[in-house]
Amino acid sequence: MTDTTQKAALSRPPIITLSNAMPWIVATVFLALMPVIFPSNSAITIMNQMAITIIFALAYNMLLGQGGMLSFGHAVYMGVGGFVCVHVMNYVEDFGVPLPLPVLPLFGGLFGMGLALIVGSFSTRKAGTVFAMISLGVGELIAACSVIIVAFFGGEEGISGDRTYGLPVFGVEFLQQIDVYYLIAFWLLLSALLMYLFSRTPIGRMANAVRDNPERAEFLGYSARWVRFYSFVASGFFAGIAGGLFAINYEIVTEENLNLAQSGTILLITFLGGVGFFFGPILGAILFTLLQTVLSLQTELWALYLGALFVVTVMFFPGGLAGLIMMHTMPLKFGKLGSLVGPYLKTLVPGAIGILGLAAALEIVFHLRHAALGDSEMTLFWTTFDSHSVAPLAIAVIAAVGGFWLAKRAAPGMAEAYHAANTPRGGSV
Amino acid sequence: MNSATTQGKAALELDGLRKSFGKTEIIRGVDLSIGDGERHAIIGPNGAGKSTLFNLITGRFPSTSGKVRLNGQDLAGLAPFQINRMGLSRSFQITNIFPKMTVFENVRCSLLWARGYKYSFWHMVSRAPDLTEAAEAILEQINLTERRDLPAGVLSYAEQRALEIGITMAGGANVIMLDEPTAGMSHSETDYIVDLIRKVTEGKTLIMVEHDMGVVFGLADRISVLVYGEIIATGRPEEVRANPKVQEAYLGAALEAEH
Amino acid sequence: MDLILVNLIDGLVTGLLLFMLSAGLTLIFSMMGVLNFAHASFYMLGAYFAYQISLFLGFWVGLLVAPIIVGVAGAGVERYGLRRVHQYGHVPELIFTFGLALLIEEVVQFIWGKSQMAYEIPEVLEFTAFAIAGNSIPAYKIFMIFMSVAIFIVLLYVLTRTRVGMIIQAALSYPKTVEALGHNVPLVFMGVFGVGTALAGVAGVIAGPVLGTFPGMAIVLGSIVFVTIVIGGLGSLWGALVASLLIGWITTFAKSYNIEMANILTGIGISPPENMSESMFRDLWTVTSPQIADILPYILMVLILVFRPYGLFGKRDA
Amino acid sequence: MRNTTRLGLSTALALVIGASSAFAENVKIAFIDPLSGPFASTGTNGLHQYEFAAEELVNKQGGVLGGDKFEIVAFDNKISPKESLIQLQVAIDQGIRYIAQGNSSGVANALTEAIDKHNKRNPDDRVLFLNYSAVDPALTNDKCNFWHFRFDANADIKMDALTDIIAKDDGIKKVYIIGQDYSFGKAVAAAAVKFLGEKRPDIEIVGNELHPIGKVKDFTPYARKIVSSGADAMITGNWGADMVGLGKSVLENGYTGPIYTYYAAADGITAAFGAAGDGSLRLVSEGQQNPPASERAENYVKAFKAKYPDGNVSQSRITNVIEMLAKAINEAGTATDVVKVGMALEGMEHDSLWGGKIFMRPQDHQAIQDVHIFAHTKVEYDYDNSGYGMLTESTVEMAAMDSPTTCKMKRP
Repeated sequence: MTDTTQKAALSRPPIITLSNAMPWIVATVFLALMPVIFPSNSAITIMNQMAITIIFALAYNMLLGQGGMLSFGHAVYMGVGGFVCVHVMNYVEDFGVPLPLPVLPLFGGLFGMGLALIVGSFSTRKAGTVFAMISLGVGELIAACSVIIVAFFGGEEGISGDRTYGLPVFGVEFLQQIDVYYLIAFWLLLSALLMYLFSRTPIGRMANAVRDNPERAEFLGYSARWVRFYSFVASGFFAGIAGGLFAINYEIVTEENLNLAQSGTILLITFLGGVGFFFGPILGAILFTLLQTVLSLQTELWALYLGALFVVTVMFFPGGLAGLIMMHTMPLKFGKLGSLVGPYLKTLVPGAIGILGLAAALEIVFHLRHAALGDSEMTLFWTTFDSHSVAPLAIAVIAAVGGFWLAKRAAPGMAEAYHAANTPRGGSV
Repeated sequence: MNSATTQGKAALELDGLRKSFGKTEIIRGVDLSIGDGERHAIIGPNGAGKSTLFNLITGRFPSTSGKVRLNGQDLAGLAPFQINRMGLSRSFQITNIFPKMTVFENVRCSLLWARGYKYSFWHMVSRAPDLTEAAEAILEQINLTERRDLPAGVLSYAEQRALEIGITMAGGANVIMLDEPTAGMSHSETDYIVDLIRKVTEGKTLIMVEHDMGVVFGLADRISVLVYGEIIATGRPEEVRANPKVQEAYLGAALEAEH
Repeated sequence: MDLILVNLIDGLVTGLLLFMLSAGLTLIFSMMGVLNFAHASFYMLGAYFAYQISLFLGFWVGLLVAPIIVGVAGAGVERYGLRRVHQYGHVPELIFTFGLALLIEEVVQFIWGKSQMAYEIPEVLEFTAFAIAGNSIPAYKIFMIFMSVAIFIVLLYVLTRTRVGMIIQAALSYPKTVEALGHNVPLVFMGVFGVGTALAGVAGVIAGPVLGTFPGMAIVLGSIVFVTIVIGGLGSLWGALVASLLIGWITTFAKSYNIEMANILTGIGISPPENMSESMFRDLWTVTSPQIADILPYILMVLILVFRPYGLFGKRDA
Repeated sequence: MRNTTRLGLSTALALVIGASSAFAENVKIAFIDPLSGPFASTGTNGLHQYEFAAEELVNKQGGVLGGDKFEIVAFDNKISPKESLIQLQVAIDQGIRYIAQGNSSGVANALTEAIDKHNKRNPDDRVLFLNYSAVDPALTNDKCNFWHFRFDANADIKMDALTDIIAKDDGIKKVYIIGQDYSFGKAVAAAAVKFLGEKRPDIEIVGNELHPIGKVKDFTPYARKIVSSGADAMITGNWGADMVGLGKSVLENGYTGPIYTYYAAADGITAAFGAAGDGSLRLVSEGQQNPPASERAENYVKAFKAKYPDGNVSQSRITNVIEMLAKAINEAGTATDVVKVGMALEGMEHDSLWGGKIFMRPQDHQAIQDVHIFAHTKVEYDYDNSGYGMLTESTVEMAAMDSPTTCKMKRP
């Protein structure tokens, strides 16, 4: 043990090793192949949205997860980045400046960073509630300004531009969604890599230290305030990049990019995905975008489900989706993952039935109350039935109650199995 | 070694230091000079203001009046991180580490500033051999190499205290302040920590607050006795032991405690 | 001059209403150290419950019963939600209440739908109490003032003159000690949370008929309540009162008098740009005080946090 | 475990959405409007009106092109421009050629630009934009394009009609204008000042102000100003909770004159005003219901109320959208070549179900129609089941027929 570590310490480790480059290679291949698997324009539109959200969520997690700063107004940095990019787009179009589109997000990043520089200079003095409240106040102020300062924000209509302004870049004119997809994918990889590397730098490590114990960090020579400030500025930069990509993708930026709802959404996304791990926000962004665009086509109650999911996550899985996955690294290491399948199925299948039953009951009640008179037919889980008869509701309620009861009964067994799986073979902790 | 006295260059000087919380004066004019390379212990009954004195020196609390000088420089109005950068490092009475980070990272973080990485965002910590090497060396010194990759929060109490001492001295500060390093430890653990302290503070100035008289008399070159915010005696261990005022203060406190 | 008096009364009503919300919130904060993001949602629940009850039993029964239901619901949230999240730390707690606010809004929409409810002022109070220079002051406003002042007095009495109040105040500063003395501190916490949310419920019951009972009512008021207690100083009841009244009057007066930015700017010696419609700052020049009335509290809060992080009356950092 | 399966499922769903493209015979109309969030009741009610109109006026009459049925496909845009653009893309991928949207001019602006760009960049699957409610004048002026058709009277036309009525009332000497601080509120104020200045220069505008949109908790201070200004009439473009808050507040604080509005009806607003608004509230809009224009219109409203007891026929122009589109498709002989359909819509004259004629002006694609001033009072065909509804007080026929437009229509 000591031997190998010391050997490693003596020589400078190679810049890229296969093991640490692997996730990035996989990600690159994955991003390149996605449009081949899902070639429809709408799928690409959704993926573009997802990729932009991922960048923003990662930037947000630089604050929340890595720096321990809870912001209720981070959308403004993305929004301002977006507005700047649209203005640059229009300026370039009007004055014919030879500025290739792919570098445009850089402007968003720089202005996002500039704003973060100003706000951060006073907001990062304290962490915790003071920071959260200042972020809320500044967020509300800038969002409110967006309808007052029409010259820059364009009122509630926002500012729109045309991304196809300039000369083609290597023959690409960015007419089609697919061209934009690859542009966004490039920036996604680049920003994610940079943000990952940032977390490995001295300042990135100290951000974690300040999050865990600001006082101790001060006694190690670091000013907690400046550590927070630098993280905040970096986060503003990447949020601005996301804003720039948003501007390119949608060619319009509006007040909704700045407002409190948007700031709240990114908090929700990041937390759902998991703040404790670098890849958490990525999962959160993917899951949320799918829920928002796909689930909302299936049910009007999607926001209710989302709210419930969020509250349940905070209460029972504070590590989010990523935390849930990483809880299984130890069993995997011990080769005991297989032993969990049985107990999991015993608990989670009834649990899933319970959840679906509950959702079905809600949907039936909702249909009963809001559907047109005489329109008593509804379709749920590929079954069509009469929402006004008692039987379906009864089945749903029974499924819900029964499912939860069974799940609750099996839960101790699952906990036990999980505990056992976390104990190395033939030994105890 | 016991010959070290105030004659040499002073590492830390306190000059008429006072601190009040509201109307209560906790520190009532402390004058003290601690020489370079000296091992100095501050003892005193409960509530004498030992920890407050520590907090005043390290900039955790502002003092009401008086001066603190580190290697001749005034520390008035400086923040903890600035004082640290001038070469003073401390541990805490209550274990104060980064519980969610690994043992190795705890040590590495404490090296960063001293090694000149400051607020760098262009270095990769994992690609800095000097950092890794130094951190490994410290882990070796505090006997935590085996625990390298565990989250610091899961270590045993004694191990956490050892880690804290490792963090405190990792930055290479030459004035080290330890606040009750053996509090709440068993005999064997205490012996282990005392050995550790002796080993890692070799050639540095050490100031510590301690209750365990065995530890104090075994380690310290000189001892100061703080009672009700005043130093009533300073000197070599045997001098202090013989001092009637000290005897009285300790006996008095013991009697009070019985009531 | 008469209008000033009328505005003072209107601002007082707004301020006192705000105070009923911020009093509960600041009490909860000082006890548990967490800002309850969902506080305004309990205000909304109060209005909806009272509306539902008033359909069958009339306004007065609603005024009595709805806050109790809200308080019980609040206590339940503390017992089964917050207490669980508490172990993870303050940030997850804040996030939990944030999620709860979203969830409550969705649940309200599920049950009552998305339109505004026809929740009305009781008929006995539907008359003009008096008029000042043609401006009528409805009797209901007087009732609102009376209610909030009464609640403040009761609250002050309970906190400073009763044994329960003593325990609460002690539990604020020394929870461990109070627990050691044999008091059930978790129960005290639950009780305070329940009472705090019930206060928000009362505010909802009496504000619902005038400010509208609709799913957006929580959001409209939500963040301004935070702003109030942050300005007043977290944990300070008097601070909450002063800040509430301050905000009530500032917004009322800013809306009542068209102060134009152009006048201020020329007043301090800046001349208007030559070509207004082309100027970068044209929007700044045309701003009037009613336009920005409702964002003035945010400006105030940011300034206060920058220069006095513990608020007007706060003793400690937020 | 559970989460990964769900993720896989959703991805599969996304694929399905993308793949199920254009082999349906139905003529699909994408309805992109808020179906969740604060404006969901307006959106849902609009959707019901579309579904009902398509069923009653087209499908039951034998469909278009000799049997093809109209099908309304709903997309929830959560009143967000960004979401609207995503849903637009999903709709286009499903082979939908007709996009209907109405709530929020901000969304309409985003959509019309996106559709213009899309049609330029993708000549193979062009779409038409049937705007049934967004009234920002710019949409048929500076921002007009061939693909956009507006079936509602725009804000200027409505104000033109409204000021015609005010101008005739000699009792009105002082007018107070108040609105939400955003483009529509500003457009209403600017139009009111312009038209009043032209038609009745003697009228004094005693107040002209904007308040933050959706943020005002208590309108009392505004009400005080209005009352003490001594205004005989007030004009507002407010909608939603801002309309109810402002209206109730001025009435409570002693204002007695008429309140001229754009959107003080249905979606809970009529019920919220109830008796209090009787005698004060006035609304400028198209499509009268009280008294009904014809027996056919009466039956249509009755049938709608029978099917949707909580609904309102509050956007009567939706029937015009459906009938005119059906006519244009039949005339063009195709439902897929939207250029031909668009050409057929241009200049079309149509007898509205609600009486009067509709003329789709070719210069700017603005429908010219009768505009009415309604009074909020007890009526036979009420809104929100409150007993109160809109009674026609006066009518401006083919309002603003010759009004100028800055639109330079570019046809493909």
